Parts: sequence; C-alpha cells; structure tokens
Amino acid sequence: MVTVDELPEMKKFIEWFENRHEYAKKWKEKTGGKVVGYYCTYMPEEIMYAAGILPVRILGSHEPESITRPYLHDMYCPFCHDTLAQALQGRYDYLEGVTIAQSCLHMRQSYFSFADRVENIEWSYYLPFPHGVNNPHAGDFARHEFEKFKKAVEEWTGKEITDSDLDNAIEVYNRNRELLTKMFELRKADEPLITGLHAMYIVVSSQLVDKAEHNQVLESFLEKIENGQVENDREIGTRLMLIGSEDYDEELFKLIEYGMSYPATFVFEENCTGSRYFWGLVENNGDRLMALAKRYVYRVPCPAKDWARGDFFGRRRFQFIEDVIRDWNIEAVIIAQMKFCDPHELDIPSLREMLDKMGVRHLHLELDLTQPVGQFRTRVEAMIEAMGEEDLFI
Amino acid sequence: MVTVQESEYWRWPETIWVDESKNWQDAEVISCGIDLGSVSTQAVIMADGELYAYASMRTGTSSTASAEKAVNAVLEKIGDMTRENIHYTVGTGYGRVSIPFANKTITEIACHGRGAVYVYGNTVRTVLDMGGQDLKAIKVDSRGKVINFLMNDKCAAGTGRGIEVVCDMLSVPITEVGELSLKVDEEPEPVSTTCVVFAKSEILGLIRKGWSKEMILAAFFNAVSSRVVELLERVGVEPDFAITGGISKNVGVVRRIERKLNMKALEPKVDPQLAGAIGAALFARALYIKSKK
Amino acid sequence: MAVAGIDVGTKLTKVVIMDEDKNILAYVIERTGTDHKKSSEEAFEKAVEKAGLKREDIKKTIATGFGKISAPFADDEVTQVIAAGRGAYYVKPTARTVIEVGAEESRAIQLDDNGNVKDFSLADKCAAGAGSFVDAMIRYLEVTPDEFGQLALQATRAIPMNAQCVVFAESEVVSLLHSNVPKAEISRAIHDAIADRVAAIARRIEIKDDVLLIGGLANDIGFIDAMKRELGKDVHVPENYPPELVPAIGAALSAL
Amino acid sequence: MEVKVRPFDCWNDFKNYRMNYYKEYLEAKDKGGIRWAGSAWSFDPVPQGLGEDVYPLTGEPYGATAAFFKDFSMRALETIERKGAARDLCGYMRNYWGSVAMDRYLLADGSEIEPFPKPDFNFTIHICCSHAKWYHYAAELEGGVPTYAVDISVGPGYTLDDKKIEYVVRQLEDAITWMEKVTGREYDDELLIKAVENEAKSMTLWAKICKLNQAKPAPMEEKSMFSFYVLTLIRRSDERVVKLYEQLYREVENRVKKGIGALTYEQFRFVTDNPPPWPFLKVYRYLEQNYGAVSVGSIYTFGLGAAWLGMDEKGENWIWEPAPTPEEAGFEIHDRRSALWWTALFNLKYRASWQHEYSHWVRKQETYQMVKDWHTDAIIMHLNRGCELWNMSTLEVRDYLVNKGIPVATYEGNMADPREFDEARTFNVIDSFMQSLGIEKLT
Repeated sequence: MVTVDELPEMKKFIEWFENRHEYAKKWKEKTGGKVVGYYCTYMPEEIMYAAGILPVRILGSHEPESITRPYLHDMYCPFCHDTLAQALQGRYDYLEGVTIAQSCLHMRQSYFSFADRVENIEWSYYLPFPHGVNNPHAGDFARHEFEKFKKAVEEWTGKEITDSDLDNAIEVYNRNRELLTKMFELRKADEPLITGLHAMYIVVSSQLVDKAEHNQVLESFLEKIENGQVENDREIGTRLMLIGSEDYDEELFKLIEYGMSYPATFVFEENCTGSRYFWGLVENNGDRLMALAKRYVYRVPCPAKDWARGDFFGRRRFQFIEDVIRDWNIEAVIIAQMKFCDPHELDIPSLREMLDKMGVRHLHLELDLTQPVGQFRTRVEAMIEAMGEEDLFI
Repeated sequence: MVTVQESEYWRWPETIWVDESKNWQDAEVISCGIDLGSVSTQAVIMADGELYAYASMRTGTSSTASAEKAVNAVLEKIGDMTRENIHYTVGTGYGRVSIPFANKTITEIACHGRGAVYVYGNTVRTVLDMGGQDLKAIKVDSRGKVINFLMNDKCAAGTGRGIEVVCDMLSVPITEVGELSLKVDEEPEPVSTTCVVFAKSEILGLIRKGWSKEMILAAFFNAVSSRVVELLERVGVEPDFAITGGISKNVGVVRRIERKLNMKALEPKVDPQLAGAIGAALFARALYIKSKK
Repeated sequence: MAVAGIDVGTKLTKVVIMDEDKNILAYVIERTGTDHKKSSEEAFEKAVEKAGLKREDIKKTIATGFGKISAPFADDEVTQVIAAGRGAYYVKPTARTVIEVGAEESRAIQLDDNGNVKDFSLADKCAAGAGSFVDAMIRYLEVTPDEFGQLALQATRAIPMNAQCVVFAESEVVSLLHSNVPKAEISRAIHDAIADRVAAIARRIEIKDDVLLIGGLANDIGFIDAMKRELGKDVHVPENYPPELVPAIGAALSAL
Repeated sequence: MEVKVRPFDCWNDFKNYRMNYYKEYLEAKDKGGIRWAGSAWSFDPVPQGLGEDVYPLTGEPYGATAAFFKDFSMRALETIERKGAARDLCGYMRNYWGSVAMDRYLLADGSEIEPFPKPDFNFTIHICCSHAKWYHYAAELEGGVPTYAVDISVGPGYTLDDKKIEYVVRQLEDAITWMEKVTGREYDDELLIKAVENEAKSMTLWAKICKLNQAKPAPMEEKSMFSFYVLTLIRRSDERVVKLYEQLYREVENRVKKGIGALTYEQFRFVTDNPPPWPFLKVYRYLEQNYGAVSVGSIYTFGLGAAWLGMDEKGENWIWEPAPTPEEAGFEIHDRRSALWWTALFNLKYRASWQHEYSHWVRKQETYQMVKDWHTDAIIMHLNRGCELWNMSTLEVRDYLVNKGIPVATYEGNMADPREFDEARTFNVIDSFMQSLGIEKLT
C-alpha cells in the first residue's frame, strides 16, 4: 500500500505545478506550437486548443516583489500584482500571446500591462465576455464574441479551425472536467484520501499542461485510488470547504491541513483554481460555438458576474455552495478572500448570513501575496476549538 | 551613527504575586497556564482551579526563554514549589508553539473566553480582548466556552500597538494615558483613522497645532473605541460585557467603549491581563483530571 | 556671512550652518521632542554655538521637514523634496536618483544633471512608516541599531515577508520570533521587506545612476545591502555627512 | 496678468435644480409618482417612458454629496462597516449603503430625513466588476427591492458592431417589460423618444461647454464644473436639464468672448483625472490661492458627463470633439427599438469613460490629448482609493505622460472616505511639485 503522496501520478502533478514554465518550454520544443497565457477561467480554451495552441493559465509565484507598483495601483489585488510581476521578471518569456476573457478590473489592468510591456508577446486579445451571466441574451453575445475570437486565432496562427478540431478540443476538455469532477466526488468519502493540497495541485496543473496528457495521468491516478491501492496516513479531522478565488498558495493548504494542533481536511474548494474552473460540461450539439458559449455563461459563476437581475434575486453561486455543503458533509467553511477583491467582498456579508442560517461555522481569511501564518493558525485553530472543545471543560 | 536615548513609555511594568493566605500543598491539582503574548508573558499557577500565584513579565526575544523566565519567577516567589509539582501546563498566546514544557497548547481565544468567566463571573457573554497586535471579540456561554468570535481585519491590526506608539509620541507612560485622556472638558472629534501609520501623521499635525496631550489622547481613544465597537457589533454584543488584555487597564478606552455601547463593562475580580493565562490554567486542570480518569 | 538650514523631522531635528561658499561650518542632530518649537530653538542655538558664531551672524534660515510652523524663527521654508534634492546634489554631485527613508516618510527623487528635481514619488499610505517600523523591530529583537543591520548580513536564508502594511508586518515578525526563527533571518526578512517597499516607490520614477540613499535608514548596513539586491545596482550613501543630514544641507543651500 | 472674474449667472439655477432633485425623489410618492435608483451610468432615459412623474436617485452623486457632509458620511461609513462591508469597496456606495442602513436620507443642503425613501426599483448597469452588485447589495439592505442591471461589457466604442448593440438593446427591451410588471404601468414610447433625445442634447451640450474651457483665461475652474457637470449624472434626459445646459453654453461662450476668467491670476493650468476627494475640495482652493493654478478640465467630469467622438475608427487617436446628435448622425428615432438603439449606441460609443475601461491605450491617448487640447502645463492625478474603476490605467498613464515630458503629480486619497485623506501630505505634494517646476507662490 502507498499513500497519495507516494503515487507517481501525484508527483507528476506537483512537478507540473512547480515547473510550469519548463513544461511549456519543452512542449514548444517538442511540438513547435504556440503557447498563449490567459487570465481568468472564462477563457474558452477549447478554441485555442483546437488551433494547436497550448493555453496556460497565468499565475503568480507568491514571492514579494517591488516591480509592479509603477503600473498597478496599490489597491489592486495581490494576484494581479503577482501575475504581472512574473511577466516583468521575464518568467513568461516563452509566450507568444496573452489573452483575457473579460473578468474583473484588476485582472484587466494586469492583462493590459502584461500585453504592453512584455516584449515576446506578439499577439494579444481582449475577449469581451458577458458580465451578465444571469441574462437570457448572454449566450448569443458570447457566441458572437467567440466567433470573432476564433477568427482572430485563425488569422494569427494561419490555421483554420475545423469543426472536427473543435469537437476534439471539446472532447478532451470535457474528459478533463469529468475526471476532475470525479476526483472531487471521491472526497465525499468519510475518509477522503485526497486533501485540498492534492486537489489544488491536480486542478491547477491541468491549467498548465496539455489536457490530453493531464487526462492520462489523472485517469491512472483515479484508478489507483478507486481500486483501493492507496492508504490514508493522516487524520481527517474537521471537514472544511474553501470558498474563494485564486487560492493556489501551497503554504495556506500546508498550514491548515498539515500544520495545526488539530487535524482538518479540505474536502471541497469552491474557487477559480478549484471547482469553478471545471464544473459543468460543454453540451456539444452541433453549434459548437454556441455550446461553448452556454457552458461558460451558465457554469457556476464568479462573484464578479453573479448578480440579481429582474425576477432573479439570489446568487447562483450560493445555490451551488448550499448543495456542496450538504453533499460533501461540510463542517466548516473557510472564506479565503483575496485582499481588495471587490466582487468577493460584495458577496461575503450575504454569504456569512447564509452560512449562519445553515448552521455552518465559517471563518474569513484575507489572503495576501504571502500569508501571515501565525495569525491564520490562531484563527483556524480557535474556530475548530469552538466547534468541539467539550473535553476542555469539566 | 547618531544614537538617541529612547524612553520606554510604552512598556507595562512587571508584577509577581502569590496568595500568601493559601497553602498550595493542600490542593489536589496544581495547574499552570502560560500566555505568551507579543509584548508580555503571564504565567499563572492555580491550586484546584483557584488563582494561587502569577508572574506578568515582558516577553523577550526568545519565546522559550520568556516562558521559562515567567514560570521560574513565579516558582521562586512561591518558594517551595518546583516544576515537578505542576501536574499539567497549557500554553497559549502568540508564542504557544514554542513552550516546550507545555503539555498542550490552546489558542488565546478559547483561553480568554474561559479566563473571562473566572475573572468576571459567569454572567459574562461578550469578551473583548485587545492585545498589542490583535483585536478579538469573543462570545461565550456561562462556562466560558466560545460560541463565536471575530478578529480584526488588516487595517485595524495593531490598534493596541498604536496606543503604545502614541504614548511614545507624547512621552506619557502607558499606565497614565487612560486617566489623562479623560481630563478633557469636551470630547474632541476622533482622529479620522485608526490606521496606526495614518494616525501618527494626524497626531503629529495635532501636536503642531498646539493641542494638549489630553485632547490628543481623547481624540485618539475616541477613534480606537469606535473601531472596537464596530468589531463588537459585528459579532453582536450580548450582556454582560467584559474587556480582557492590557487595554482593559486603560480607562480612557474602556469608558469610551462603554459610552458607545451604552453598556457598563464588568469589574474584574483579578487583573484582567491574566485572563488568557488563567483560562489556560483552568483548561490544564480539566485536562489533567480527564487524563486520570 | 552664514546661513542655516533646519530640518524638523518626526524623530530628529537637524541643523546645518553654512558659509557663503557653501562650506558647512557646523551641524547638529537632536531628538525632536513633543514641543517642536522648543526642540528646533535649542538645536539651532547649539549649531550656531558649534560654528563659533552668534545668532545675528546667521543672515538667513530656511526650514524644511515640518517647516516654519515648527521653526518660527526661519525666514522661509522649502519642501522636503527640494531640500533633499539639493542636499543630495551637494553631498554627491553624481547622484541622479535620491532615495530617502525617514521615520515616517519615504520618497524617491530624480535629479537632472544640474541637480534640479525632475520627478519624484512619495510613499503611498500603506507603505509609509518604514523608519519607525525598524525602530519598533529593533525593540522587539532587543538589539542595537548597529547589531540589527549586521544581523541581516549573517542570515543564511531569506524568509519571504509581505510588508505592504508595516503594522501588519509587525505581527508577522512577532510570530516569527515566537517560532524561534533566528534573529539574523528575521532581521534579513525585515530588511528585505522594507527594501521591497522602498524600491517600489523608487520605481515610479526612472532609476538612474548614481543612486544615493539618504535618511536615517541609510545608516543601516543591512538596509543598504538589501537595497543593492533589490535594485540590482550599486547604492551609495553620503560619505562625509550623516545621511539624515542631507535635507538640512539642502535647506541651508536654499538660503544662499 | 490680472484677469476679469465674475460669478456665473446660472449658478443658482444649477444649484436649485440639484437641491430640488433630491426633494423631488423624496416626495415622488406623495403624488403617486415612481422612484427608481441606480448608478449614474444607468440608461437614464429608459425608465422615463413610465410616465412624467418618474424620479431617479443616482448613487454616485448621492455618495459624493454625503461625503461632502463629513459628519453624515462618517456615520454612514461606520454603520455599513459594522454590517461587514469591506473598507476598500466603492467610497460612494459605502456612503449610499450606510445611508440606507441607517435609514436616513440626505438632502443636498445637508439636512437629514428619516426614513430613507426606498425606490420602487433599482435599475443599473454593469461595467466595472461590481456596478450591478452595488445595487444587489443595496436591494438586500432595502429588504428586497426589485433590481435590474444591464450588462454593457461589449468592449470599446470603436470596436462596436450591430450584434454588440443588439445585446444591450435586447436587455433594455426586457427591462421595459420588467418595469411595466414591477410598476403596473403601461410604457409610453413617446416619452422614451423624448428622453433619449434629451440625453443626447445634454451630453453633447456639456461637451461643447467643456471645449470652451480651452480658452485662456479659462472661463471655468474645476469646482464650478463639478456643479455643472453633475446634472448629466443625475437626470440627463430631463428637458429642464437641456435648457440649463443651453443657458450655460451661452453664458460660457459670452465669458470667453469677453475674456472673463475663473481666477484672477491664472499662472498655471492643469487637468485632473479621477473623482476628487469630495470631503477635501480645499485641495483646489489651495492650488488656486497659492499658485494661481487652475484645473481646466478633467477626465472625470468631461469623460463621464459629456459625449465625445473619442477614439477614431482605427483606435489610434483620441478626438475631443462633441459627439453628433441623432440628426447630425442621420439617425431617425421613431419607435421604441430605434430609441433604445440610439441610446445604446450613444452611450457605448461616445461616453468617453466607457471606452477607457477597455484599454490603457485609450486612456493614455485621451489624457494626453486633453493635456494638449486644453493648453495645460501639467496633470495632477488623484490615486483614488475609493474607486478602482477610475484608477484603472492611471499609473500607466502617468508613466506614458512622464515619458512624453509632461509634468505629473500624484496624491493619494479617497473620493468619499475622509479617513483616507492626509491633508498635510497632499499639500506637501503640491508644494514639492510646484517648487520642482519653479512655480512661485503668489504673494
């Protein structure tokens, strides 16, 4: 018997996560293809993939930096500073292109500075994706923009994207979504083998490598877990859910799952480096671009796009969260909020209220570029103590 | 290099105390709680759940050494007690992870909740703990079990520390600023911010405008108490209400919080700065008894 | 004939007495008390005495820092940016980028070849207070300012610490201290964090050689080292005068 | 050189309109009218089709007014923070939400009314990542007021195509159906047509007035412009507003002819970019009194309130020329759909502030061209912690202008949170800037 950490597949995910730039460079050497960095999970990667492009999610490195402040306001979130810092330091020197599907302001600004200031960027594309995903016309509009995007990709690469290219891309991406969903389903178990840290490595690495390759490794990984070849070597403790945005800081997971006086395990991450990235399949029924448009418009929304409209007064994301809490038997929620993220901040008071009504304990942590480990430890431990400190009393 | 003499207006004095009226050897369980905070360290010895002795010292640069120092100081004061006589030790506070001789560590939030019930009686439901770095609003049940808690956000970090900074700026010892701030005929407008960095620049402005120390302190404490009340109201204030931590000794802040909440804070039975260590010692006793069952 | 420059800062009051040929006759650096007017008066008297002059020998006095409001005897005042720029050009004529880190304020100034201020940038709200943050850290670590700088050079490891807000950074330092992280590494982390913030301010202007570091923190060898690393270039400090004196020199020059 | 100065004749008319605006909204229900609330960027003409007794309340100008009255503002901000609203959220809206949460309504003269007059519905737009969420949260605080937001995320004006416009128009059509349902009223297309025409008139007139400020001496300084431009943000589709702008246009034109300036001594001209720190408008006074420095234009007041040709078709150069009216554009407005089409097109294409959210390049060109066209010496930029939307690209713009040799000063503040403004530091920035440019203080 082995543990998850000992599985070669897990080691592969971590290697991809840690050596993301090397992977992309090698991929280029091997295939001669173009690599495009993208901001935000609303980007229809399938269109690029169909053109033979390797789309990679632009991420930061969680290292303090001092080079973005001439360009980005201090009150823009640490993520957009961090991503731009990578670009300015030349770490994305292998990219030919950069693109963004319209999301929040902060990423928009980071994208523009990225596109303007990085020399190797020969192609950039701002994709106006709807903000109003709770709106019956958003699908048509997204389709229209996807079509323009597809044309732009074709023009740039000189390659016509055929229907069968798109079908193939959709199939590969859907397969990845199915596998990732299955991986999350396995965490419903009383003794889940996959921790939040593992899940983070797996989901994030899928945004950095060729999906077909990721699918192979993930299939084999899940097979081993399902076949009972893997044992658990840690206490599960409190079942936690993470609600947030770009939470890919290993230190955060290591602290909460491996570094506290009390055991705790994340069994679900509702964030854009977790479930929001892959939840929901493309229903390919002929009009491929429309199928893509619908998938991206009607997936679990980012708070930036999730707002009341007409008769709909709630938040679609909250309905999803409610289901997860029930189905994954969540005991406590960590709301990990990226500092200065307005869309999240505008949901948090209502989210707290909803969780209170459900009787689910929650804790709000404000994430920065690096995390204040001492303070976070006290807060999380205190929450867990408050949940079950009976044996401390006589 | 220019060296300038620094005065230490911001430091709390150290105290060591033992209850001479009791004999610890009569007790069945001797428990110890150590609260290793950012500025001060408290070591408390309890005999069968009653406060017997304590030391309140400055925290040094080594947590382990600070904890040792405080425990040794209290043992020395007692005279005939040794480490071996202590049945169980619980560490709490910022430095809890580096007290090697503690049997267990528990967060200061749980300990302050538990300790508050001892210090203020079991009617306390809402506890405000205001330390150097953090601000905590804690709701407890009659046994001191934490029901809910909230901590400050980044921009209110260091509110307690801010008070130390102001002491330094005005050259008034920290033990006196509270009283002094109440000596104003009329409450001045609060300084507009509790961000320590910004408040400093604002206070410098006031110094230059010729404001008296009393008025400046009043304006600053007015702002601090608003920020504290904001946090309290977010967790929901249920009577009775009590304040623990170093700031509880600052009447300038306490009175203003009371005024804003329209609620009296409970009077402490013992030094409220000890609440965390007392809570730790009480948990230590419970854990020891359970371990024997 | 002689002139004077006085710089009343939050922590220190600096006075420079200069003759008409721009020779510095005397200077003093004193702690700023709660009564600014008294502090500036005393420091001024002391400097005049040190120069072997009488008050009436001083033809003109220019104040900077808090300015005339704290030194009412001054004839006029000049902003810190201008004073620091002029002073920097005086102590190091090859300086084109001047980075000043004081107790509460940090600023970066770009000079042209004639020593005029071309562009400048000041610390934003959340990046202010670098100097007094260091003072507080020195207290926590229970070392002398000299030791604090030296310690950073001995570190074997760089701990990433985000010092966007110095107040919040303090809590982090306390946590590190309580986790028994060696003082040398903590000192290095603090210096790196501050250098990071200061460099961010400086990068808003064009950083041209030579870079001159002034203000109290320029006394700190650990900070100089961190700035060199951060900017990836050589960083100078004034050779003949204390780095915190530079704006007072600039103020005196403005009186000529 | 000393310049002739005199107060504006129409000053009081503008002031009275603004005073009445908040009262009209407050008293709307007494006469059976309709109240709606939304962002100042909302499609203001659309609810006008519900009748002649429809009164809006736009959130940003309301927030600015609140911020001006510091005591009210502090109470509002603290109230909403206690409810858990983060301090880095929009400064205007924190004042607005705080006002709703305190259940106190502020009139333009600073007097307070209880309770807060809830709107019948919220009608807003979504362009930055939280515009629609503002009113979602407001609606929750109001106990569930029906809310509708129009997504206008179609990209910059010069890339517009029919399908993009169609997307917005369809949402507006839905909005009308929805408004009919919410209010139980029948929609009047004639009123809509009138309102759409008025909107175009107000905004192009304001553009023409802005252009007149290119004159030396400048007939208007920024504080006057704040009082004038705001009508385009509170109720630009009102015929009375059109009339006021016609009156103002004539007056400013006359001032230019006669050489009447805003300042007695105009020794330095500059432009600004962001919303000002409303609780600290004395920044402007300081510049005027000490340095004879006059702000002759602003990306904020010009870009948000006026309609401009903007970016040329190729997206290369910015043109500060007033946008065409429907007639000039050869566009016939004859029914609901054509009216909605025009207002969508007009706003998406000619409202400058909607363009620069989509590219640094647009904002750089727009700002550079303003510095040039209004004959200024510098730009003073407000690093405004109260609005992340207006802060987009600002530092890139700074970098661009500095490289072009244009002097730039930046100061930090917050348009609507007095706790985030440091007076001494800001004056220090101004003095340092002026001294570095060799501008002497006026004696």
